[in-house]
Amino acid sequence: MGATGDIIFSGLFQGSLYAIMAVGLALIWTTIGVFNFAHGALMMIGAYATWSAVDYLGLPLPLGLFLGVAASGLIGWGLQVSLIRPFIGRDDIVLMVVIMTLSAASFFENGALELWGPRPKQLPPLVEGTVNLPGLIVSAHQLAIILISPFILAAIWYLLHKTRFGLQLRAVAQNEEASQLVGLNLKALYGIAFALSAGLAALAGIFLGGFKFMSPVMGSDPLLKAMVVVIFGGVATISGPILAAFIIGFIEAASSYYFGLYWTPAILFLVLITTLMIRPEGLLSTPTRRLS
Amino acid sequence: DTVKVGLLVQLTGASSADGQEIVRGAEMAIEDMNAAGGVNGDTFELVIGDTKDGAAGDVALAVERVLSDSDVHFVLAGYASLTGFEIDDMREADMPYMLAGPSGQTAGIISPDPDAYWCCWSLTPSFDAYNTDVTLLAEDLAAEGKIELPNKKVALISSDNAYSNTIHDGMVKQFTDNGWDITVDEVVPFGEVNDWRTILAKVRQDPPDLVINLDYLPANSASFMNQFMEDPTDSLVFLQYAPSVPEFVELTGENSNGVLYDLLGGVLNTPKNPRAAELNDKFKEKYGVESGTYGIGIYEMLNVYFDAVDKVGDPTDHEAIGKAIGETSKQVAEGRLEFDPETHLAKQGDEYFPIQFYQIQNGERVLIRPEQYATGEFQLPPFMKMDE
Amino acid sequence: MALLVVEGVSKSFGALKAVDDVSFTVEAGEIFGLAGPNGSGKSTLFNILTGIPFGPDRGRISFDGVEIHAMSGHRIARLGLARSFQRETSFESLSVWENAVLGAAYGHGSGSGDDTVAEALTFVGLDREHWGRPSNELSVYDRKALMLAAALAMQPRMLLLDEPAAGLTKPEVDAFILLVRRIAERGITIVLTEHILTFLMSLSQRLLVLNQGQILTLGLPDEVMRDPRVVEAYLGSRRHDS
Amino acid sequence: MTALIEIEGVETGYGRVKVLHGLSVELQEGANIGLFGPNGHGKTTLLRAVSGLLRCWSGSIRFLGQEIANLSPRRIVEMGLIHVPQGSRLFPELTVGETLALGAQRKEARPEQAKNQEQVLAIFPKLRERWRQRVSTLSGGERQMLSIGMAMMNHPRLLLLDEPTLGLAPKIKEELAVAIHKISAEGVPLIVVEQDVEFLLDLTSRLFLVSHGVVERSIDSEHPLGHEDIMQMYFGH
Amino acid sequence: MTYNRNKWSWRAEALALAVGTLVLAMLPAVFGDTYTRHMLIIIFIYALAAASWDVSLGYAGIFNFGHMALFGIGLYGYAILTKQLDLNPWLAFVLAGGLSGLAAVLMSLPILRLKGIYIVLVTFGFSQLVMTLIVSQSDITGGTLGIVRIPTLPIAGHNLIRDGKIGHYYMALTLLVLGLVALRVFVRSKAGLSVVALRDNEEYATSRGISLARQRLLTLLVSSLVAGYAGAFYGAYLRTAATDVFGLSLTTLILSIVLLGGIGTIYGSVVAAALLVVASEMLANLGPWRPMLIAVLIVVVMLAYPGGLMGLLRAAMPTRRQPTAKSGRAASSEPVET
Ligand SMILES: Nc1ncnc2c1ncn2[C@@H]1O[C@H](COP(=O)(O)OP(=O)(O)OP(=O)(O)O)[C@@H](O)[C@H]1O
Ligand SMILES: Nc1ncnc2c1ncn2[C@@H]1O[C@H](COP(=O)(O)OP(=O)(O)OP(=O)(O)O)[C@@H](O)[C@H]1O
Ligand SMILES: [Mg+2]
Ligand SMILES: [Mg+2]
Repeated sequence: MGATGDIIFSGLFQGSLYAIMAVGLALIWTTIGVFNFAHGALMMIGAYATWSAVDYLGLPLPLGLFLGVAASGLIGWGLQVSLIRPFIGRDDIVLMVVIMTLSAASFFENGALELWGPRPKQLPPLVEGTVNLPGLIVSAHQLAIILISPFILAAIWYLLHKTRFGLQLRAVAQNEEASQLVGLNLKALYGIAFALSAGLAALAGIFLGGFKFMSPVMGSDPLLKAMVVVIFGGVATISGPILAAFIIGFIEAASSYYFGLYWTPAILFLVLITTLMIRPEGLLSTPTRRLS
Repeated sequence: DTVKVGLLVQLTGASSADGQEIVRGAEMAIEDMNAAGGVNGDTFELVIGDTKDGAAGDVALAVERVLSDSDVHFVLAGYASLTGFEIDDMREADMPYMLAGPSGQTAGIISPDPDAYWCCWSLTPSFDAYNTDVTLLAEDLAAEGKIELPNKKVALISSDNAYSNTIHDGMVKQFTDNGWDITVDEVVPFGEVNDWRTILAKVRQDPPDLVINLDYLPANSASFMNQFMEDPTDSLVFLQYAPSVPEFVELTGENSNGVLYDLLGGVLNTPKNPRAAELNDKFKEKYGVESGTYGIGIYEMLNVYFDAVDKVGDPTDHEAIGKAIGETSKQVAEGRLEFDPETHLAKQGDEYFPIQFYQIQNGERVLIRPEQYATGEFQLPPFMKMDE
Repeated sequence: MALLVVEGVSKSFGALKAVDDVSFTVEAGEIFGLAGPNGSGKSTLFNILTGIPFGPDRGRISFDGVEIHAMSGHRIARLGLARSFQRETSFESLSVWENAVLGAAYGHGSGSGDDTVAEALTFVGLDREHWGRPSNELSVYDRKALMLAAALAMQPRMLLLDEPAAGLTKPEVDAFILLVRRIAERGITIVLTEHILTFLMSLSQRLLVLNQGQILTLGLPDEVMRDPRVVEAYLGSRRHDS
Repeated sequence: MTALIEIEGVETGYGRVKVLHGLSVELQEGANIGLFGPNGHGKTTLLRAVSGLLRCWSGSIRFLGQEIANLSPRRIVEMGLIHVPQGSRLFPELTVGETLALGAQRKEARPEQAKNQEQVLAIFPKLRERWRQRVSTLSGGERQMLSIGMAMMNHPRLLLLDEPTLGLAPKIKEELAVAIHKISAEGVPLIVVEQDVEFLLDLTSRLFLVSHGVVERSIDSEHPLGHEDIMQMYFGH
Repeated sequence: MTYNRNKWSWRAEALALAVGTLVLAMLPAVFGDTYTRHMLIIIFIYALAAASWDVSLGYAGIFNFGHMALFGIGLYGYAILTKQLDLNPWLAFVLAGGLSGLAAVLMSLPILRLKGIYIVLVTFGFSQLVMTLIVSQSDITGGTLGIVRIPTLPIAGHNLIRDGKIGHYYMALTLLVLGLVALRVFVRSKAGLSVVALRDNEEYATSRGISLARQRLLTLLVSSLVAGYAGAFYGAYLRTAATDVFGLSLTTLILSIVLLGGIGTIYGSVVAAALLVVASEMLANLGPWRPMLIAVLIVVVMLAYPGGLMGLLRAAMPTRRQPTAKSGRAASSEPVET
């Protein structure tokens, strides 16, 4: 047993974390068709806002968590209105949004540096202590994340694919004019998509902040990871990135055990590139070609 | 007159916590000196050269900016660039420069022609002791009967950066020479490590006598310790540098009890070296937080410079100032400061800058080596047990 | 020998057989019409013939004696098989001139000079004052004309036109008929589809009708249009002989 | 009989270029009208202004007695005025089924969703076959059917159709004409823009020739026009 | 013939470029201090790195996130060839650019079939692999220690060290002008048009006989050569090579320059590099406020002029019409209150 248990647990844990980080990013990609480079900064804001509530104001963690998610969601909404909306419908929106959100990320990270200072901080874990699993002792916080994540992911999937609201969300950015003509509320839909995505980012940030140090740049590495997950998973659906998150989590866990963490990024990218060579349109997307 | 002093420092990005401390240390030194009337009537002013993220282009820009001010007569830095290339810029500009960057790079640049580098001096001593002394400490403790080394196995984890790499290579040699068995030899990529579990699984598979993690990033180090404590092995744990960062204990709580770390060129905070406590208190009083290595280090660098100005008389005589710095012999917060004429590094050794071993005991950092400065005794970590 | 020989080509999307075992030949110099209900596989057939964006699943295609069914799209184009797309298409960020110049630069007559381009543009009625305009500012008719000019600049042997007249007004349709005729007179073989019957009927010398991916019938246009199966599947009960 | 929609002196355009120069049209309850004319003379522009996609610079548009010029498209849709745009790409990544479901967006359309869907599929059985296919892979004609079907899902009180027969095969065109007749017979009036004048004459009671951004002429369908007349109109200027 | 979209004839452009070069060549007379000259040299290098990226990203629409690795390969190529192999610096310089081109060919092989966003993953992975390789081969590359004291590019009879940076200034200027000319010639050529055509509509371009794979390869090759030479010069000038060129912050900076300058303009990169470097230096002592203000600056410019700084310049010169980059159909509808 021993190592196998560790690899599985680590794969599950990293997969859950990546999935939560990536799903928010994927939500924006599948709806508006852009990458939000401020996603990592929103993670950071969520974590810091919660820290302020918990450590500074002395509120209980659940309340702090709610406030953090809400704060981040609000900022996400604002980001959408001010920086994304003006470019919707343009051909070059993808690149425009890259620069707008990169700038926003820089603004938030340095704003946080100014506001909260550079000293590392930490959030309390969701659950204190450790849990004895058969053959394995794990932290309760990590276990909690593994157990909570499926519910969050399932809820998002349900929302997007089984509700009318999700249908509207998926439709709205594909053709803005047609959306208007069917009577959709563009402002609200874009706003909600962004707020939801930012809220998920905040949640990921709070999960992270519970087991490692927080700093104003804590979101930049996870952002890259999340982007890799989203692209690899295929950009058409939300279930692609979720699957990809767990695949990548397990590849990392296994390869860091068998080949060492040092070679893990290289192995990961080799696997991803090979997969893309075989399936050029991502893991889960339909392989047929069509005229654009 | 007002003499300007240039400070190369990262104000934004991942290292900005150090940056803030460095700026504070420099400000404190200059305020103190100016309040005392300056040196021979000269007062001092700080010019900050923000090296942003520390990328070469940004460092070069900051260097040029600082050098372009003709009133700047001295430049200092905690660490400016990854490679230390700015030392050559300083040499070409005939600018006295003190730094506390990684010693290998500094010595590598200076030692081929030390005399040509009269400008540049490093407060960081040679890191050689980092390579060897952990092994020696463990064997020493065993000899004293404070721990047992039943299998002489060590698990060595390093991070892929210049600092950790050098120490890693040195340690591998030392442990092998002394007949140790290296059961785990892992290098992690430099940057955030999300989960140490699989690496710890390897450690746990064959519990060693000693676990070493050279990843100096406090966030990584702390989560390593927390995850280690989920299911600790009966091993001595040594972590490089990170436990010296003020927040480390606060953030790992009880999990850090028993952890060992060492410092070279760190503040030697012991009753035998009262200056350290004095500066520590002063810093804490002024800024409300403790200083790590860099705040006080920068403070002392500036004082070395002030002494040199005092000795030379003319702050614009750069060569004389540079040489005067090189002749420093003085008790500072880190120990006794003298420079090695071959490498321009601070001399290392028990009578100069000693290698200091600390153990965290009940949330306090206790200096356990060298004996003559020790503030306490080594204690068996709570997660270890002695047989019998 | 026929210029284009199609033998038993098929293309499926999942369970749907969009083109199902289709064989026919097109002679050099003829205008060959393709008709069929919506979704009967006409555009798919064009796609297969030109390799853009995919070739056939099965079957053989030879163009001027060269087997092309496994060739990549740009190579087929360079052999002299040019196509247009169902919706008017242009390189929107390029000018009219640049749109056409690309055909000359990379097409069949690869390397042919600016004269060819100027001639092609004038031929379709885009005169000099249009050449510097961004192509996305053109009217629908002019855009369709530009698509033709760019194809002509390639100096193709054969032109595949997918619903070239859709969206045009009556007089424009008539003008377009003349234009296509004049192209055919230059010795370029033409294969076209169109739902505007005036257009289809007045141009096609032979007509192939597809239904659900299969050939329903092939023959002279007037005969084909009287075929009850064609009326049933394609024309509907009322008369469309206007 | 009251006017369902009155368009009066509408001026609008793109950027600084004016396209409509004070265009007026009205549609009586229970009647259909058709617009035709040369390409690029403002028919599509008019429909866009009516459905709120384009700002009116001046003039008024009253629908069901209420001023709707410069209301948001969403509010105009909610009132039941549904616009089927010319050659729409629709929603490339949605399936046919999803697109129709999305079409039932108005409050009044929701309860009727199942019924309307049956009606749409009866007119365009092809859509049922392509139910799970993504819109981007539909043939040109199938997309056009879906576009109209989607509008019908929204339970319209007035339909604006911009070149509905574009790319449709003759038989479908005919079936569409029958279907549209049925729709309007059930009380949904139409404004149709079309190049195929026979098709228009078949559907509508009044035709308007739009040219240079104004209504140049109106034709009563009781006096059908011959091919010659129409050609003359196009070339008249 | 000049029926191109920007009505900017060869002759007019050459003239403008010559005038621009002349102005830049005279700057050292105005700015005697080494700080300003250094700033200008850095601006030129960044501008080249960005302008070459503009070719693959802006014109060809290839989401190439490995561009700075190509720059880094030029840098490390030069460093290793001069330091480890003791090659003549000029020879090493020439070879270093070639190495970058070679790397671009390697990188482009897996992406020839890929579309849009998937290219990000492969190119980003490529840059990570290059970095891992450089770090792991520390005997040759210095690993994480980097390489210092790289030889400069010597000019016979001229001492580059204490010349007030005048030698390096003119070298950088020459490189900038040559690089810009090369890039402009490429994008204005028929090959350049075909690349834009592929971006606009891949299928239509294929139907006109244009090969996606070949043109992609060509684009990346041209773009990487210029980037590689910029990187090699960066090494020769700063005399240090470190892995930070593969880091996110330099990539972000250069990407900001490309976009702020206006994609698909080439020259925009020069203007944007100048603006960003100068602004960043002017705000240098503000700590975190510096990046915050820069972010605000970028956002404001892009919101007001989505065409970037070149868009702004063009707006200032009303006679010149919209240019190269996808102009978008933004003007097509004026959204009413929704
Ligand atoms: N990529 C694809 N995936 C799935 N189905 C497809 C794809 N491309 C086309 N089809 C289907 O194949 C059938 C044939 O399509 P095609 O475009 O060839 O029709 P067509 O004869 O050109 O029709 P139209 O006259 O309406 O343009 C259609 O039912 C269409 O939905
Ligand atoms: N998005 C736009 N931007 C600028 N001008 C436009 C735009 N759309 C249309 N125009 C111009 O407005 C005028 C009227 O166009 P409109 O589309 O209303 O014509 P139409 O009568 O519907 O023609 P068609 O029969 O081709 O559909 C044309 O000259 C056209 O060039
Ligand atoms: Mg078709
Ligand atoms: Mg129209």
